[in-house]
Amino acid sequence: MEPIRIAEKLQEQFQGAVLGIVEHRGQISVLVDRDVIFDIISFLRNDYKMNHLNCLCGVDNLKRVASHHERFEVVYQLYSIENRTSLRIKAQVPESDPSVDSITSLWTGANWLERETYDLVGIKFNNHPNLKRVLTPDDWEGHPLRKEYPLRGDTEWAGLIELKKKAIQLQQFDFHGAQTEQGADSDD
Amino acid sequence: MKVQYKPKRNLLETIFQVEILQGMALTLRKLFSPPITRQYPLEKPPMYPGFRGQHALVRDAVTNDSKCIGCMRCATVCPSRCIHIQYHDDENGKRYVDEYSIEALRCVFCAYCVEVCPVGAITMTEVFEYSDYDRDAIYFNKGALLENWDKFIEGTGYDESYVNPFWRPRGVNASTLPAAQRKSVPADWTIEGQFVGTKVRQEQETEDMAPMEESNV
Amino acid sequence: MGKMNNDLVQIKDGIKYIPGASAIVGPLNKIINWGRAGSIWPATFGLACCAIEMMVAGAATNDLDRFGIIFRASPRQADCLILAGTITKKMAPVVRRVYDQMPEPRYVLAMGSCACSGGVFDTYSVVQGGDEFLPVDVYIPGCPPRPEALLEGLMKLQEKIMQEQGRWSQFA
Amino acid sequence: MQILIIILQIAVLLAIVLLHVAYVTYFERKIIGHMQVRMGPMLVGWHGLLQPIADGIKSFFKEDIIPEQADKPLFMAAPVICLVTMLASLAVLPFAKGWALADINIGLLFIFAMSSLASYGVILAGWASNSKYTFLGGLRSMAQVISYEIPMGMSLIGVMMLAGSLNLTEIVEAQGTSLFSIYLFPQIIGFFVFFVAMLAETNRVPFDLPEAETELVSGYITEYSGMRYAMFFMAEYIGMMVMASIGTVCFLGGWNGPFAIPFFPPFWFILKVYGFLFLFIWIRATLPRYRYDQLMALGWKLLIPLSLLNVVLTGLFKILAN
Amino acid sequence: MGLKLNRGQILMTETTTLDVPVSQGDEDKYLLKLGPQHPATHGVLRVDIELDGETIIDCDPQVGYLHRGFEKLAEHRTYAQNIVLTDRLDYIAAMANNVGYCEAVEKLLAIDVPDRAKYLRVMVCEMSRLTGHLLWLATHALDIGAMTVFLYAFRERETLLELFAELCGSRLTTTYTRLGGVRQDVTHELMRKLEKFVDEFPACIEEYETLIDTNRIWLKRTIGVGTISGEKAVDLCLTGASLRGSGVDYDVRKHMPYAAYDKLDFEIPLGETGDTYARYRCRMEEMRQSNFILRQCIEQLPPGPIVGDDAPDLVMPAKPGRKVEVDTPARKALIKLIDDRDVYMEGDVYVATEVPKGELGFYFISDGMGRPYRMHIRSPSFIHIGALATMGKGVMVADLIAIIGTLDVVLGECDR
Repeated sequence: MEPIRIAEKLQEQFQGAVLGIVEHRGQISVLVDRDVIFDIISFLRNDYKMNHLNCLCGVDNLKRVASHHERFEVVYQLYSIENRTSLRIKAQVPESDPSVDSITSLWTGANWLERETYDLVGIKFNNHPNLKRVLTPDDWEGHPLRKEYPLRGDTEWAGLIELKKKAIQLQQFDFHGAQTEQGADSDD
Repeated sequence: MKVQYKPKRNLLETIFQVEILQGMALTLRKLFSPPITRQYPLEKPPMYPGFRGQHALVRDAVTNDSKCIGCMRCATVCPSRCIHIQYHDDENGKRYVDEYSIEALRCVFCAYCVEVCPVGAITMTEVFEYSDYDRDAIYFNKGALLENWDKFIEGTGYDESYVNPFWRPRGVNASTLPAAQRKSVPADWTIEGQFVGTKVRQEQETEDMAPMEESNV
Repeated sequence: MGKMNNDLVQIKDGIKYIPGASAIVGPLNKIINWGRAGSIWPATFGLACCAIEMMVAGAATNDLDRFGIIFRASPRQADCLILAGTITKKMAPVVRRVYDQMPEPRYVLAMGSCACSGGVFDTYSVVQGGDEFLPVDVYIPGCPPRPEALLEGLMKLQEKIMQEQGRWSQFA
Repeated sequence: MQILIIILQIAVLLAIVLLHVAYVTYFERKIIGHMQVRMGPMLVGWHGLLQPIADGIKSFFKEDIIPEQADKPLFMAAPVICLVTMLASLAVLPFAKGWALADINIGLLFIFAMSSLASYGVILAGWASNSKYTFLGGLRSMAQVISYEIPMGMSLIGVMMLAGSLNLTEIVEAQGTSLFSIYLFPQIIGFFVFFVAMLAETNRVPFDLPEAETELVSGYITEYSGMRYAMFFMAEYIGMMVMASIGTVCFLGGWNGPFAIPFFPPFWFILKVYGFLFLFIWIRATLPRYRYDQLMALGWKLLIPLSLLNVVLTGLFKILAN
Repeated sequence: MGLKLNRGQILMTETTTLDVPVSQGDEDKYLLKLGPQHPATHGVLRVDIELDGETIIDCDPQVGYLHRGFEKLAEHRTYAQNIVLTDRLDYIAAMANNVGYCEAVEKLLAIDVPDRAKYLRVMVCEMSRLTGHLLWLATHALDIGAMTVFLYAFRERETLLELFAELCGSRLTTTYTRLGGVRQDVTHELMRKLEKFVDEFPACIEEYETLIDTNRIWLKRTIGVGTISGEKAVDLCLTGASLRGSGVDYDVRKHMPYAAYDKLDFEIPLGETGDTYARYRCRMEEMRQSNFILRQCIEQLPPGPIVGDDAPDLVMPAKPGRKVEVDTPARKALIKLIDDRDVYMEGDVYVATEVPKGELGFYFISDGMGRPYRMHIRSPSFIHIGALATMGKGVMVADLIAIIGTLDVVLGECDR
């Protein structure tokens, strides 16, 4: 079945929740409300055999919020291995409460993708079994893929500051470090 | 397509460990075959034109200086932002490059700078052995980059006519390139002399032959 | 350490010797340095892309074993740490710990742009150069360096070891 | 005077064996290198001949780290136990007729005792280092040694039955009457079991689980550095040589040359030992590694029944022959 | 004198064991943190495992030790500059990443690629598939203890890498593709060498198989280890040979053909049992298929240009087909131009390609500027390591090592 038919079917099925259908370079994306995201995806999975989750990621729309609905977006790229059709679902997530329902009960593999989205974009997933940071250290501050986050980070990670301190402290036990220190001693 | 498994071994093969003995025969054979090792400090690896090694500024035979015109294209395209250029314009609008430095320890060796240079001023040489105890020694300023070029020419026997494939990409129409980059190149670098698939070539030849035969008739 | 200093005479910065002992110490020094230079065992520690070229350097074509270099899995038995790849901030404490676990004398090679200076990854999560928290002995440029370049760096390290004076950690 | 001579003999034996050990590591690197189409040590000395010496010097002058949490006395004792037991078992090996430091009647048993003791060193090393990898390595080693001592001992029972003695010299001499004057052919099952158990006993591939590099970093020696590590290393290689010597003595006719060719007897002995060592190295270059439970299953379910079968067959053979 | 003592003390306060400090848990359980410095973790993966004897009760992989901020960095670089970054993504098969990236950007920006470039892309893709699979075979065999396979596999890999060096000047980080084509044409000599390699390679595969294929130890270590059913594999979002080993027929080259794959003839090997051995067989077959594709490329490479006419310039993200002024004054102005100019259409695409590890997808959002607004990389390794938590439960330590090997992960791509 053509992806556009599926999108239309979705619009029929979830009236009001589908906010728009966009086509770019032949790929169909459906903008939906975040409240029904779990229902929509399980509907697609069960009724249209969209059994392969290609991609799940979060997007920060800060710089193009005018043309879009909400600050954040969660993008689900689905594919049906049997029917060879793909469809993109974009859940709109407001800035005030950045959270959507987790789909880990549909795909075990979505677990880590959701964790990554939480880590880098800061969108929370309800009912997620183990929602913690995955790529950055546990005590990292901020969510790097948000648009206001600078490329080099705004604050230095505490662990690195501590490490540099330790490196200076340990320098005296190093061969070259120890020698310079000895030199300093013998001068006295 | 289902993958094929080798047949299961039978009892006799199990007892006499045939498959293990086969493996051991292979390693024993290799014991007496010549090693493929290249004895590095004595034998250098083969190098090909266009290896992305140490950076160099081509020394212009006429001015004895670099060819750089300070257009900033290389500094702009550099993904790791490791090229720094200082220049000044005189009253006539002519530009003088005062300093051209490459932080080679930050470079990613993509050769984009070579590719975009309109005058063929910067190049990547085939030198790759320049490790050092000191970080500052691998920060090349203009003098060092020109010296790199001298050393490269001296060591490899290339001369001014050295053509880096990134200046003059193989298989690209020469007319689309800036004038400085239209150097003479080996035949198979041009579109006319390029490699064509063996079957495609045969087909072409038979097509070429066919009309001729007809005309003969 | 303090008491030892009285017996030592400093020739120039970093080089000292015990007066009258040079007849024994000199040749011994040479022998020790020769032994060390001839059997540098790096820790098996790959960080990123350069680790692949490091593996190639150990494989048949370049064969690090020719130099007496074999990879040891445990840092306790290693002499040399090859920083082969990008050091991220999350990884940096681990790298330092591996270095701390190595016995003296130990050497550090920074292989490739990322380990030397952060390379193209001038981002929030990458340490801009291994020398921010480790004493790097040899810098090998390249992204990644050819395996031969790594060999050349190791030969540079051997030269450096041969020039050392009195680095006898067992008795220091 | 007697004591002085013995001390001199010990010194000569140790010097020779340690030199051999050093060069066995060199041959291993060279042979494996060439099997893997590379070269092995080349640049330290002519064709890398000084490589073991460089390694030794380096290890000796390396810093000796004792982890703070380690059990210090045991941590320091473990490598010594390994090395000393292995060296002690050298004493009973007959390199030629009458060329044994101690020609005792229970030679075989003594070697078994010593090789079991050496595994205490391994276990202590694993435990005393107070690290997870070493602990796992020590445990694996313990289980492995216990399960493989049995088939190893049983596989040699056949030899003992045929020779009627535990004395190594007598075992060699008893082989004179056998086919090709070696016990390999009458004891082929025993030899197979012995060979597999020998690999396991010396922690060689495919049974190198206690120090499996890709699983347990370096197993029980993970925390050892410098000279202590070198001691384990030497102990391992002396262990290999001792095991190879037992194989030579019990199955290959010791110092006797083939077809009774008269020649300097220790030459044949050493040649046969090196044959075994080459086999060790060859197998290391070829085979993957067993998993822990598979190793146990192989030992208990295959080797022990096989060795029992061997004992029964040998007994029948003896009765029929008489 | 004091050197030894002092250093020991400082070490003690930091860590008690070789590894990351360990919390005190149950007495029966034994917590082991494999990595990040561990010979079998293929880089900097850390796996926290809870042991009961040698059996793993709980397995929790930890990644991020190579998180370099790719996606953030890509938003600050132009489309052309990002090709350089993709080299460092899956550094074992950089060519395949280059191709994947360029296919995605070309779809996003509607740039045409000439036929010859498409064939060249397929060719380098398959070459890099071979390098990827050879490295997988080498490390997988080394993990299981067969060290010689490692060196034999690297021997052939070296030939391929030298071919890469001849083609584009670098062995590993190739930066070979360009938006709208490829950077360099092949030479006659290169193709001769490649043809020789293609002729000889099947014999080399035979050689590896002699060593391990029917070896009883190898069979014992791989058959029945890390078994996953087809359904479970889809549930875990596995792709590549890890999925096909379980019998699910999904290969992006067939399902969504890109470059010239629709014109070439090849088959997708499928396993049945879904265990480590099936995946091993799948990858070995894939190598044969890749070799076959390479031969077809040599035969069918069409003549023509290697870069399309509307390929954008490297420096300026100009409108397709627009001529670029060479002597634009200064860099600042250039950068401003790049930022300001409204050159491309807004929109988003997701394009997947088949790399040696599995399905590599690029999700792009363009807001019309010269740089991607958002680039998300669907990296197969990340998802495979996620699956390790499920697959690693209830097996033995040695099996976990085998499973990490069979999933074929590379941390550069996983952590990005």
